[in-house]
Amino acid sequence: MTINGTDLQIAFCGSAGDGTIAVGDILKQAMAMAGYRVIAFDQYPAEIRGFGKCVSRTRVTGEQVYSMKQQTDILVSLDDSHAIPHASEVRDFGAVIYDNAPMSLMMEGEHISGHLQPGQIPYALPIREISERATGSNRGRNMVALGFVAGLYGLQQDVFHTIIARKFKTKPAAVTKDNTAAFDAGFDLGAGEFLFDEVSIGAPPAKAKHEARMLSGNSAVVEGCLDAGIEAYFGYPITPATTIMERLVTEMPKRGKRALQTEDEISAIAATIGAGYAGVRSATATSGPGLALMAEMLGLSVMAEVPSVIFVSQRGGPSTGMPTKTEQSDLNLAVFGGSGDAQRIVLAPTNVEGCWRCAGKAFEMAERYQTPVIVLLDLYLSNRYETVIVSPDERFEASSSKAMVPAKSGEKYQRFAKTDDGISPRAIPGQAGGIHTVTGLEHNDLGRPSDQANIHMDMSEKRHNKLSKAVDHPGITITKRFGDEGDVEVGILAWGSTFGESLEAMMLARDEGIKCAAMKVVMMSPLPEQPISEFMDSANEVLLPELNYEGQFAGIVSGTLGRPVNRLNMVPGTPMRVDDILNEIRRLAGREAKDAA
Amino acid sequence: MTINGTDLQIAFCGSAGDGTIAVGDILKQAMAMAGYRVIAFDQYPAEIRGFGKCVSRTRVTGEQVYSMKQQTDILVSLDDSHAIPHASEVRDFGAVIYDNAPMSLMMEGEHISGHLQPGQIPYALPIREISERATGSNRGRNMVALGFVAGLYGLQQDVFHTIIARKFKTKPAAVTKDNTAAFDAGFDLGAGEFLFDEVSIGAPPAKAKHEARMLSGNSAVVEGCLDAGIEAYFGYPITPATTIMERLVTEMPKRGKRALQTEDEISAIAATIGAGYAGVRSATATSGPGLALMAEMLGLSVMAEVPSVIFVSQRGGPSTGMPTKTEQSDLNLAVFGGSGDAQRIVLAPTNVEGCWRCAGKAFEMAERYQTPVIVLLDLYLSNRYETVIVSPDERFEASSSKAMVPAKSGEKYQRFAKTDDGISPRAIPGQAGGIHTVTGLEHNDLGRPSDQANIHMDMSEKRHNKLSKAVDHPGITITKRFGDEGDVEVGILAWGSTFGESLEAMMLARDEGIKCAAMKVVMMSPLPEQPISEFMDSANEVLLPELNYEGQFAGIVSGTLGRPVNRLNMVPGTPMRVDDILNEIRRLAGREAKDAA
Amino acid sequence: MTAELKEPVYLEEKLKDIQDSGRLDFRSGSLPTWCPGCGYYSMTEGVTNSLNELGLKNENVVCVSGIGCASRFPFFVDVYGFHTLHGRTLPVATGIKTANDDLTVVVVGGDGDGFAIGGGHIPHAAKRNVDITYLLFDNGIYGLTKGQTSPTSSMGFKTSTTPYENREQPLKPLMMVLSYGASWVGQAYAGHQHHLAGMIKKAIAHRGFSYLHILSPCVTFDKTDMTYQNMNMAVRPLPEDHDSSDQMAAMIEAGKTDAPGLGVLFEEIRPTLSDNLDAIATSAGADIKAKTAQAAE
Amino acid sequence: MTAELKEPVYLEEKLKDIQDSGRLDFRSGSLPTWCPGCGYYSMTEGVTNSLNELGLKNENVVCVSGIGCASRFPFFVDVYGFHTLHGRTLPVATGIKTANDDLTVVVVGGDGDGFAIGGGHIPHAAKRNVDITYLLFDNGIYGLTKGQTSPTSSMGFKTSTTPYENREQPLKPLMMVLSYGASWVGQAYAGHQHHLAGMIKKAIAHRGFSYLHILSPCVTFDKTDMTYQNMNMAVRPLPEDHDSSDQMAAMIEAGKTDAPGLGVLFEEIRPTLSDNLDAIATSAGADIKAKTAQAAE
Ligand SMILES: Cc1ncc(C[n+]2csc(CCOP(=O)(O)OP(=O)(O)O)c2C)c(N)n1
Ligand SMILES: Cc1ncc(C[n+]2csc(CCOP(=O)(O)OP(=O)(O)O)c2C)c(N)n1
Ligand code: SF4
Ligand code: SF4
Ligand SMILES: [Mg+2]
Ligand SMILES: [Mg+2]
Repeated sequence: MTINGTDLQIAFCGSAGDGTIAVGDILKQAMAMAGYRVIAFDQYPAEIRGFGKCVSRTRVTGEQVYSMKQQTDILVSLDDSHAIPHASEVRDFGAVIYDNAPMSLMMEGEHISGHLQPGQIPYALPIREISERATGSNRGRNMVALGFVAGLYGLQQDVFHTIIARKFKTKPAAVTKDNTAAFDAGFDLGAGEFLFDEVSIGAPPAKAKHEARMLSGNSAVVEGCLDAGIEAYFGYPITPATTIMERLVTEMPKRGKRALQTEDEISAIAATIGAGYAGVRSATATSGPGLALMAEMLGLSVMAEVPSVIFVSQRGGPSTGMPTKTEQSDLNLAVFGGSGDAQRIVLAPTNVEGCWRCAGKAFEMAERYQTPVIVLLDLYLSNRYETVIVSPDERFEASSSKAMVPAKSGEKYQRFAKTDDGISPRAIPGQAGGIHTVTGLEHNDLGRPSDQANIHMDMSEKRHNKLSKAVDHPGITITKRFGDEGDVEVGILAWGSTFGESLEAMMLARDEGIKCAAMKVVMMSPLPEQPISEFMDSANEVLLPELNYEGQFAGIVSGTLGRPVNRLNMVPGTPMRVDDILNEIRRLAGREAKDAA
Repeated sequence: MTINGTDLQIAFCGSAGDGTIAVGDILKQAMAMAGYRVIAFDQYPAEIRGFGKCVSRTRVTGEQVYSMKQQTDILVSLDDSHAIPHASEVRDFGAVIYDNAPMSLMMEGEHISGHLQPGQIPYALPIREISERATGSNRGRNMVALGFVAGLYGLQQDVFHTIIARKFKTKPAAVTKDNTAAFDAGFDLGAGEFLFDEVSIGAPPAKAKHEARMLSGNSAVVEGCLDAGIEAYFGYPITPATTIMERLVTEMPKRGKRALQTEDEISAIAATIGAGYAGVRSATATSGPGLALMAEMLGLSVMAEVPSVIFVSQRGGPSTGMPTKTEQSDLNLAVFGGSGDAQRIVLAPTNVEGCWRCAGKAFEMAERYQTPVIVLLDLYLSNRYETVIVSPDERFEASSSKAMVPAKSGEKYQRFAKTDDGISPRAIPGQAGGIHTVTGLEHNDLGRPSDQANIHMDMSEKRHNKLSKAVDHPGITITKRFGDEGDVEVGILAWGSTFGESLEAMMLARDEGIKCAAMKVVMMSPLPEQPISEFMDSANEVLLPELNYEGQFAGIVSGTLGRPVNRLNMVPGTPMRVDDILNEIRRLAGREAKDAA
Repeated sequence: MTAELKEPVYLEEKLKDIQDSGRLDFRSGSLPTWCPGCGYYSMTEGVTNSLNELGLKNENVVCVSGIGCASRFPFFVDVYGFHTLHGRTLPVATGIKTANDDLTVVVVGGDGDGFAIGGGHIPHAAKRNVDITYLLFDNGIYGLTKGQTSPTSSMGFKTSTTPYENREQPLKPLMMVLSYGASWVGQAYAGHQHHLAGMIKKAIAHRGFSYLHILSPCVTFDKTDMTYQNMNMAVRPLPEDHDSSDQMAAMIEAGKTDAPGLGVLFEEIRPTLSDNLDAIATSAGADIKAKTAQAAE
Repeated sequence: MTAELKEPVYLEEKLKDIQDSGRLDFRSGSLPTWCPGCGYYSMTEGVTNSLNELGLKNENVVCVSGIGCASRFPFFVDVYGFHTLHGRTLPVATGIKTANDDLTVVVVGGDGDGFAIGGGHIPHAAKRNVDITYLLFDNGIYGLTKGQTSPTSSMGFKTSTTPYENREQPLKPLMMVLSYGASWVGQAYAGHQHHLAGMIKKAIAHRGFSYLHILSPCVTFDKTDMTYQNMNMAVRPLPEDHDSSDQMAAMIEAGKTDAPGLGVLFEEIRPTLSDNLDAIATSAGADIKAKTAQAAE
């Protein structure tokens, strides 16, 4: 993908104890403050004990991008044994920075220096020594390395100082001092080194109109919830969704709102629905196994037409699967999980800003269409950081609930009445003149149980028809086409986090002269049939890449539209490689596939 | 549908207290004993209290049929208020039998006599009076009416005597005597009446080689379980599956087997999987809401490759829905319900014999392919009775488990090894040399947790590939084509109980000169792609009728094959009307639709 | 089967017939569908009277039911209602109460709903001291599904799922709920309607989680064990000197399931879930009082 | 990200390094992955020794775990194992026992696994008297998911999900399990390893449902509440005259959570689930003895 101006991807590798994640964090905060767009994805060890490998990757660009790059520009090793497997990711003329006198004794072959490719530029530095000199301890190694990178590439030293001070402001002053000293020592060293790299750092783009926030997908969900006025949250911890709850239980009470850890996922969704029935915006968050447990309750939310919002961050499945790996294999469960004809709204954001927007819109939609709304993230999206810029004028509707029309005296409230716009009037406990009972049984317009054929047929139609309006919901783009206009050789249909890599691959394919377009689909259910159909009409071949084995979205697209797509499926537990998509595009366009870099 | 020889459908209508169901029961038993094929479907009141309407319908034929007829030949009213709505179902020259002096005072218009169509033949009898004369009480009204039908149509009086005696053998002798007397009084009256009806009763077909059993779908499941050697059953009551458990807890202990009511559906499936892991054939049964609760556990059965068998009898949904109405709307849940790529086997029998066979085969398949197998019935199939004739030579495999190959000493047992036939060797607790741990986490060939990309990719492939072998499983027909061979105007693709009505409609369409074929699909997952594709290739238009709103099987067929089908969906809570299917066939074949009878 | 397509007959219409006949006298617009003589009938009277006497407004009361013969209760009273899923009343009620403290929430359910499928939720509703009232109708059987064994079925009882006899020791709900730390625990009997009505009122009046165990014969599916006849003989008032602030004394009484003691076994006042959530908001810096004042405007 | 594609490093290989280093001494082929100092380590020693002393064959033992830091225990011992789902150990174990009485089934799990998500199953395993041993490691926190509040977290405890402090009253597992009618109930402490090992042995030896509550500090996520330091001060042996056949005496001891009494709180012998299922088969006319004899052939 051709990015105007700056485009630099930096990876720190080490153990948790090395401060790998911390230093990556400072880098992204600083670059965001400097005005760049940042996207970053850290990988943590799966084990409880912190002896596992950490990788912190940050991509700094001049304009908004949708994914990490496949190749690394700068690799920093804080522990060679963890960095070696990543050496091959560094591009030609990319920098590899490592300690020339590592922490522990190592055998021949255990040094990263022996694993570099010709063309990669090694910077073997006395990192530990510099740290000891600057701070009296080796604990500043990570900061020395970060300073070196900043100095070498000419990044803004002052914003780093600001961010370091901010990060350690609750710690004793000496901590800030030592970290700054280590950073500066590294910076001086880097500034004096020769930069072989062809890439230059452009000035940050013109200051955006609105403040950039540095958010992970999960924290964007939290911001979306708060911005939409969430009143009640119920959740049960599960990787990779737990951090949503952890932030909400911290933030909501500050605003006088209520968040509660429940005894399991069934109670979490049940309480969410209970609160929704009582008229407040409520939500829960989980991952695939928890969503499986919620399937019965989702049906109640559908049948009783009570709003609920469910955030689901997908991880490797089936079953307990791979809790700390990413995957897109809970789509079928999200769309079809429930007994009976239990259609619901499913949104899948493609980037961090989308997480914010989908979160807020989920509350609007749940309320307006009186239905469960599932927002489907995945571990990659939940945990990756991006700079998010949203206009403060963009607000979510404070209430989108259909107003109550009190029953005439002596009459019963028609909670499930058929109306012109297909949506029944709600009533909330506490409102006089609106008394009614909702139920999981089929029921008539009053909410009274009925198993008459015509009532069940009409009500089924009502429940489905109202959802079809959601594809026109204001303020959210549910499909969007990128790339070449008109007829193309290959059209890529992509969803969720994989859209980012798809877009990147599409751009590269266009650079190679392939006529190519990509469509992101954000609303997975009900499927926006018309724009997808039109997109498919315009493409010679349609490619649908997704991180699952069965081709779940491909099945839904073909199942709904009755037409075939080319599937690209894999389940590595990591984001899809741009090269894999690119090769598939080439193949479909009749070009020769190339070896992956 | 043209049936050679006998084809008579008799409906009794009344309240539960009228003995409606009892007399229907005697009729079907007697006709089965006489050597006819019988298919029968009773409808009970939904309320606990027995004041609701009962309808007992029985179709008696010379050869195997797959559904009830849409039209009734003989309607017997034991309570006019309940019978009136069914009067229109009676065909020309069909008989309507009712009491000329009913039990309670009635208004003008409340008598069924006022609701008959020209052409229907009324038999207004002094039913109560005859009962009182024959037995001294009005409690024999149902038997008088039954006797009248038998006499009028010349049915075998002696088999009725045998069945009546059998039915009341645990009661005081006077009960049999009175019931027989009432029956005989009715019989004599009927034999003396003039039969306007054009239909004659053929002699029963040549005695079948093997004994006919009169079974409901649920009791056929039970027989299938017992015949397959079920060792452990765990269940939680839910309509319409409860009778499976009620029969198994009665029958299994007689054979020294163990059946247990658990605290909920999650424990039922968990215990089923536990018992499966411990090496015995185990099962559970539920309906849609219970299956929704089992979704997480199904994933464990998939991932840990532990066999489990789940019978699901569908009812109206979503949510609690319509517990006493039939529907086919849990297919998506059965096929897709679970997190991750959790493919499993789903079988859907189309008639009562199929319930028996699918039940037995489910155990074979679960064991052979080390997977959950869901057998999907619906209320209509669960509760309807049919004569089932199976050769006693037809046996289920006693064990189809892949044998263990003990680990060499000092080595670990490779429970999840890749093998030539794609299926790993099992080992059962208690077996020396087979020690291993199974887990819901992704794992390597030893069963040790792993989240390496290549392991997850290989294991996902293994779990899916092994299932594709199930389409060739011996002893079960997973798809079958009926009707015209070669290219046809309309091909009907049908599943579950709706296949019966589809076949009936297909036959009628052929009678009208439409080239037409129908395919029943019994294996819903993995989908038998090749035969379905070929069938679709041979049809100008493909029609897929199913009792759900969303077109769930249509979505799966299109989703898998990437091609469209014509959907016919409705959710009346009752079986699909043959006429509705027939009209759709006509429309697709370019003929004019006709009004439903 | 066109018959299924005819217009629905609403229960209201049927009710008129029956009310005119003078056979029944209920306060809501709908006809209870329980079997004649069922213990559940005592509920309608008891709840409606209590709500009335406590001076509550109809629209400020929510009745939550699960699945079982109690399911339809919300339809028989003129308050807001939520007929939820089998076993899930308490978490739904917790959600309602979390959303709006001002509502009075009454939960009704059976022994299976509560102690089989819903058994995991009771400890947590009790521990959190959610300010709701839980009326549990224990008939020792599954009524709605027509007579299977329940967690409180007695040993030796024959049902459709224990045709050879139930050999499992029944659970003791009162001991369980006491062990969970419920802040109000009482026992009543559907055969003693007047006492029951009083207990329902006390249970609703209690601020916190109140659990009322109601022994309630299923006249249709239990002809041998928990019949009115047997229960009339077995029940007794709690001893006069029973100290309802003493958890262990309550536990001892709760253990006497052969001679169930009717009355308030235990009561204590401690912060409710809402109190705690407000306290948390206050520690987080929110001005809860201001919020309440605003709401009152 | 080709790195993810490299060959797996089996734990066994790592173990060898460590065993050679002499730092650890475990009986199985795999390396426990608990944090150094975690209470869970006491389990490996206690269980393997007990199985050995009870003369059981490895292949006749099944270890069942749910999800939590206990999950991986089955991988660390040389017996059959089933690592099930969060909260579902007991029903899976019930299935295993129903299928094959001859197996010794040991269930391990945490306080969240047992009393939050799995809380509905314990009453029923206890009531049925399934002949299994349930070792519950109570650390008052969710360890595996990195430090959230659990049903036994103490009041005032700050965790990632109660950042302002936990205000819910903790559950009292021992009282609960006693109220369920468990036939063997004991308490031990991971800091008293020798006593714990003896208790594990007794629990396994008991015929019926045995519940052993093990107080087990989480050294990583709890630095303030259930620490070794605090627990060392709090625990005490049960009084010498404690009568373990007296359920109410046990209940009183179980209530003293500030000073947890270590030892056997309660034990009784009554028919197990399998005994009952056999009795049912016998009433149904099956010849169970013949079946057993046949199996023995
Ligand atoms: C998930 C689920 N499982 C099972 C059922 C079927 N079901 C409905 S009510 C009931 C038991 C009712 O027993 P109880 O709670 O004791 O209430 P009762 O009718 O005896 O008052 C069952 C098993 C259901 N509706 N949903
Ligand atoms: C259905 C489901 N929900 C949530 C989780 C996430 N989860 C795994 S372990 C755990 C809690 C562990 O706490 P505890 O049982 O106390 O065990 P500990 O780790 O403290 O020993 C949770 C919430 C899960 N794996 N599955
Ligand atoms: S079945 Fe039993 S509990 Fe249910 S309404 Fe009838 S008598 Fe009452
Ligand atoms: S997180 Fe806590 S419970 Fe888990 S292994 Fe570490 S110390 Fe033990
Ligand atoms: Mg009950
Ligand atoms: Mg814990």
